[in-house]
Amino acid sequence: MIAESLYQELILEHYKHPQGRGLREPYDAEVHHVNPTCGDEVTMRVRLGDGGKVLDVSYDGQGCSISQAAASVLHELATGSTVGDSLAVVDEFTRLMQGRGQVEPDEDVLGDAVAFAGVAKYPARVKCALLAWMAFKDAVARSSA
Amino acid sequence: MIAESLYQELILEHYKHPQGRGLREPYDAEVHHVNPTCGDEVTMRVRLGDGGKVLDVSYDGQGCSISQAAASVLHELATGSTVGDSLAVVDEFTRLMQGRGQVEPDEDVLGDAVAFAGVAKYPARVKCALLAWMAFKDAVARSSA
Amino acid sequence: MTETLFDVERIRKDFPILSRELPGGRPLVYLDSGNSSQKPLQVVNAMRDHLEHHYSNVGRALHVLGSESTEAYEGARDKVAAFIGAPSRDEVVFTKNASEALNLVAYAFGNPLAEDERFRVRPGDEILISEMEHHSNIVPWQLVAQRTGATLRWFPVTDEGRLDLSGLTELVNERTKIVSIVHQSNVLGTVNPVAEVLARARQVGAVMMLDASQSVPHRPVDVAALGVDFVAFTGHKMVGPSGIGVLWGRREVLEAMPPFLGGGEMIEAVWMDHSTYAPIPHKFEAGTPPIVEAVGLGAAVDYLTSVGMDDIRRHEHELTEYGLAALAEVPGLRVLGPKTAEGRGGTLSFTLPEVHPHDVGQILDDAFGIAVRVGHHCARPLHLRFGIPASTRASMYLYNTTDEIDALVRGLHHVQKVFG
Amino acid sequence: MTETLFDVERIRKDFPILSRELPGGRPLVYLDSGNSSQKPLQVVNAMRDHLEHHYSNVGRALHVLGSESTEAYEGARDKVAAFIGAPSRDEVVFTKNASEALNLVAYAFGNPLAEDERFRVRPGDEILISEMEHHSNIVPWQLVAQRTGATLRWFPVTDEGRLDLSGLTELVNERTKIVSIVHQSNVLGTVNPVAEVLARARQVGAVMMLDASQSVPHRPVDVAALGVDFVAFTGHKMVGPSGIGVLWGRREVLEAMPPFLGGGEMIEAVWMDHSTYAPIPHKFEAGTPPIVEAVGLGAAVDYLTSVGMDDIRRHEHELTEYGLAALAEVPGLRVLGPKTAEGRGGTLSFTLPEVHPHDVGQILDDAFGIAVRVGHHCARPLHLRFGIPASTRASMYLYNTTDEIDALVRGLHHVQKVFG
Ligand SMILES: Cc1ncc(COP(=O)(O)O)c(C=O)c1O
Ligand SMILES: Cc1ncc(COP(=O)(O)O)c(C=O)c1O
Repeated sequence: MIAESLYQELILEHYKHPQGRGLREPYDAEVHHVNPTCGDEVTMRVRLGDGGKVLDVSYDGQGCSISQAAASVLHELATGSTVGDSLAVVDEFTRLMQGRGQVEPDEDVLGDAVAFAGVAKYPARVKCALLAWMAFKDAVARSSA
Repeated sequence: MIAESLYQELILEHYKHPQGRGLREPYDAEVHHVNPTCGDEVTMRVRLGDGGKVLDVSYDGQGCSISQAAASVLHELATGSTVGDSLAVVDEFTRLMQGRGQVEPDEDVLGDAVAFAGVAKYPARVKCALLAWMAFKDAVARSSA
Repeated sequence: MTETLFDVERIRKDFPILSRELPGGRPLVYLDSGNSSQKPLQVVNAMRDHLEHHYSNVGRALHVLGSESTEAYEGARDKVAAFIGAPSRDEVVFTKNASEALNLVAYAFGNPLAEDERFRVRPGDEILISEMEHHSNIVPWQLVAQRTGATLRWFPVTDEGRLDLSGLTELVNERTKIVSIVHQSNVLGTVNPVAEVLARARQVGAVMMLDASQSVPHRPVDVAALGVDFVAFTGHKMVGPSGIGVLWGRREVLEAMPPFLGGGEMIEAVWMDHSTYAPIPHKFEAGTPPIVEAVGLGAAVDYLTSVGMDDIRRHEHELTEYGLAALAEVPGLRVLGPKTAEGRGGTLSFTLPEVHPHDVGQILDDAFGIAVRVGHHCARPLHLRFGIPASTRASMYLYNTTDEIDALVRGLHHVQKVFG
Repeated sequence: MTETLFDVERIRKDFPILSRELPGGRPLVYLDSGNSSQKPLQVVNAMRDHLEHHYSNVGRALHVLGSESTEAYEGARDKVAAFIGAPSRDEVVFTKNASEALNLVAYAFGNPLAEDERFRVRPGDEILISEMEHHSNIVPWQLVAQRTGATLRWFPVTDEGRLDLSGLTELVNERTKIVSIVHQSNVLGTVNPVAEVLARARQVGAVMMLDASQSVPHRPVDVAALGVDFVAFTGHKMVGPSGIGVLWGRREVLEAMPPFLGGGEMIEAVWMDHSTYAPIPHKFEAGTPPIVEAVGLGAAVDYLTSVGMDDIRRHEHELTEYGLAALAEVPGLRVLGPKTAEGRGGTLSFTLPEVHPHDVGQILDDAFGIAVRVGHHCARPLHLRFGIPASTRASMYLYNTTDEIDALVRGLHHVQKVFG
C-alpha cells in the first residue's frame, strides 16, 4: 500500500512515543507556530550553551502524526548538537520536503529524519512535517539575536 | 438569402422614404423613447380628436432601418384611425414581435405592418421594431390621461 | 446495495470519473461531494458541444453564434429559475460561486450608494449570522461590520448541532439589518428551521438571506415557499461546473440594491461622468458572464430534474441512516451534529480518538482510494465551538452507495489498527 | 492567403467551430474575436479531460483527485505567470473576468479597511481614466468616485483615435490616486504609450493599472517590462474559456490592499468576530475558484505559446494592413482610429454613410455568415466623442485570413446595394 511510504514505522513510533516532549526551563527563546489551514500548532523552546551548543529543545503542541513525529525527531537530532550542525540538518530536511519527491535525501545529514522522505510526495502534508522545524529555526535565530 | 425575410422591400421603402416624419404642432402629448443598448431613439407626438380619433402621429428619431421603418408604418396605420383601433394594432404587432417567429400574424389587423414578421425571429431586433410602437402607446396613454 | 426504485448503478454510469482507477490500482470511493460534486457526461458534453459549435459572447452580438449563445445562456437562467421555483427568471443572478453571491448582497449593506433604508447601516446596527456558518457566510459580514461599525452577532449552536433559537427575540431585534444563515450545514448536515427565524425577521423589518449551497443540490428547494429575500448556491456542488454560482433575490429587493461590480453588460447607458444601469438580473452581471458554465449548469439542472429531487433526497436520507448506524460501530467515533437522519442531510463529520483527521484522510485515501475531507471544512468557528481543531467528513450524493459506506467503515477500522 | 511562415490553415483546423456551416448553408466568417475568441480543441479537450478524470475541489482536499486538481489549478497559475513575465506566480490572481479584476482594484480605493495611504481616498482626490475605455474600466471608477467624493477625470482622445497626452502634467497631479487606462483599445485598436503616462504617475505617487484585455491575447506582454502596478485581462478573449479572468499585481501593492470578497480559501484563520487572511494570491480568491476554467486557460496559454505570440502579432499586423487597405475601397466608409497599422491592433471599427450598423451587421450575417459586432462595443463615451451612436467592428485573431477580409468587403458592397 502506498500509505506505507508515508507512514513509516519510525514515524508512527515517534508519534506514539514522542521524545523530549513537554516545555522545560530554562530556555533562551520560545516561539509559537501555527498552521492555520489545519490547526496544527507547536510551541518550541531552545536553550543554547557555549560554542553554539544546543543544550535543549523542548516543545509541546497538537496535530497530526506527521507534525508530531517531526517534532520528536527534531528533538533527538538537535539536542546535544551545535547550532551550525542542526541548522544544516534543517536545511537538508527543508530541501527534501520541498523537493516534491524528486530529491535524493542525504542520509548522513538527516539520520532518522530520512523516514519523512515519503511526505515530500504529498504537498498538503509538507507543511505538517516542516512546522516544528521552522519553529526551531525561528527560535534559534531569536536566541542568537 | 435569409436576409430577405428580414429586409422586406416594404421595410426598405419606408426606411428610404419615411412617411409623416417630422415633429408637428399641435399635439396633446410628446414622449421620447431610447433603446440604450443600441442608441436608437424616437420622439413621438400624438394629437387626438373627438371620439378618440387619432388626428396626427408625428415623430423624429434615429436608428436602424427596422426602427425607422416601423415608425413610418405606424404613422400610416394610426393616423386617421381611432385610439381603440390603433391600440389593437399595437397589441397585435407586439404579439407578433414577441412570438419568436412562432406567431401567425393577423394580416387584417396589421396591414402593411405584417412585413415585419421576419423580425420576430431576431430577438435582438425586436426592440428596434417595437421602439416607435411603444412610444406611441405611451403617448396615447398620456394624452388620454 | 440500497433501495428498490432508485437505480444508483445506472446513475453511476453517467459519471465517468467514478469508474476511474487511482494509482496503485485503487478504486475511487468519492465521499467528498459536500466539497464539490462530480459531473455527469450530460454536463460535460453540453459544455463541449457549446464550445465546439455555438460559442460566442452573449447579449452583445447579433450574429448567429451570438444568438445561439445568448439563447443558451438565458435558457440556463430559465432552467435554474424553474428548478428553485423563482417567481421570475429575472430574479436569478449568475455569479462566479456562492461566495460571490453572498458578498454581492453584503456589499449592498452600508454602501454609500444604497438609497433604500434597508441597506443603510449605522454603527450599532446589527448583522446576525450563526455559529455553524461556512466562512463564506461569515467573512463578508465581518467585513461589512468593520467597514460600517455595525455589530456582528450570531445564533449559538446546541451540543447536538442544532441552531439554538432560545435567544431568537433578543438576537433578532430592531437594530438587526440582515439575518443570513445556512440552510443546511456543510459540517453537521443540520437543516435549519427557516420559517421561525423569518417570522421574527419580518417583525423587525430585517432582510433575510439563506446560504443554500448545501441544500439546493440535495433536496427540492422552492424559494417562493421559503419566503426569504435572498438565496445563494453554487454550481459545482450540484453536478454543474466550477466557475458559476447563483444569487436568487426577490425582485423588489434586488431592485432596491445599488449595483455591485461595474462594467459592460450591467449598464443601460454610460457617459464619462455617470451611468444608468440595466434592469435585474443584468444589473448584477458585469462583464462577460460564465457562458459555457451556465450552459453546463442548465444541463446539471436538467439532469437533477430527470433523476428527481425527491428521489435524490430519499436516496440520501437512506444513505444517511445507513451511514449513521455504520459509523456508530467504529469504537470511539464521535459524530458531529444530529445523531439521527431526521432534519439532516448526508454529511457525516466525525472524530476518532487519538487520531488526527489528517491521518484519517490520508490513510483512507492511500490505502483504499476513499476521498473524504479533513480539516475544518471552512467552518473553523463551529469546530472551535466543539473544542476540536478539525474533523473528518464523508459527504454523500445521488451516486453514492451503501457499499461505499461499508468501505469507509472498513477503512476506519484499518486507521485504528495503524494507530492502535 | 497571407504570408509564408504562419500556417493559418493548420491553425484553423484546431478550431472546430470555424468549419461549422451556419443555417442556410452559409460558411462562418468569424470576425468578432475582440468580443470573444473561439477555442482550440486543445483547450476544449483539456477541460473535458479534467472533468472526466481529475475533477475535485482544490486546496482543501488531501485525496488523489484533490491533489490532481490543485496541481492543475496552481499549474495554470504558473503558466499564466510565465506567459506575462510576472516576477512571481503569487502575483497572479484568478478572477471571473477582466471586469472583476478591475472592480477588485477599484474596491480597494476608499475602502474604510484600506490601511495603506495609497488606497485612502478623500473628496477632491482624483481618479484618471481615458475617453477610450471599455465600460468595465469606467463604471467601477464612477462608483468609487460616488462612494468617496473623489473626482473622475479622463484623458481625451484625438481625432485620429490616439490618447491625447497634451494635458498629461495637469491631469496626473498630486491629487491623482490612480491612473487606469486601456492598453489596446477594443474599438480603435490603438495601442497606448504606457511609459510616458507611468513616468508621470510615478512622479506624483499614483498607482497605475492597465486594462490589457485586448493586448495580452494579441501581442507579447511583459508586465515587469511595462512596470505598472496592475494589469487586468480575461480568458475568453485569448482562446481560453469563459468564467475566468486575471489580475496581475505587484506583490507589494497587492499585499497593501484590503481583501475584496470574503469567504473560504481567502482566510488564514477565522473566529466569529474576526479573521486573518491568506497570503496573496489566495487572499483575493474567495470561494471555490474557476477550477476547470483555469485548466482551460492554462491550455490556452500553452497553445498561444506554441504558436508564438510574436508570430501572432505579425500575422495580425499583416491582416490589419490588408484590412485597412481593403476597407478604404468601400465608398464612404470611415474607419475609427489610426489609419495605418502602426501602433494599433487588428480591430477595425467603421461607419458606412446612411446605413445603421445594426443593418450592416444583420446583412453581413444573414447573407454571408460574417460575424462582426455592431453597437458601441461597451465604449459608449468613445462613440459619443466621435459623434456617432454606434459602429461596425471587425476584429481579427490568429485564425483569420485575408480571404475573410475579402469576404467582408464583398459583404459591405452588398449592404450598400441593398440600401442604395
Ligand atoms: C478593453 C476591454 N476591457 C475590458 C473588457 C471586459 O472583459 P470581460 O467582459 O471579460 O470582463 C473587455 C471585453 O469585453 C475589453 O475589450
Ligand atoms: C454552506 C456553504 N456555503 C458556502 C460555500 C461556498 O461555496 P463556493 O465555494 O462555491 O463559493 C460552501 C462550499 O464551499 C458551503 O458548503
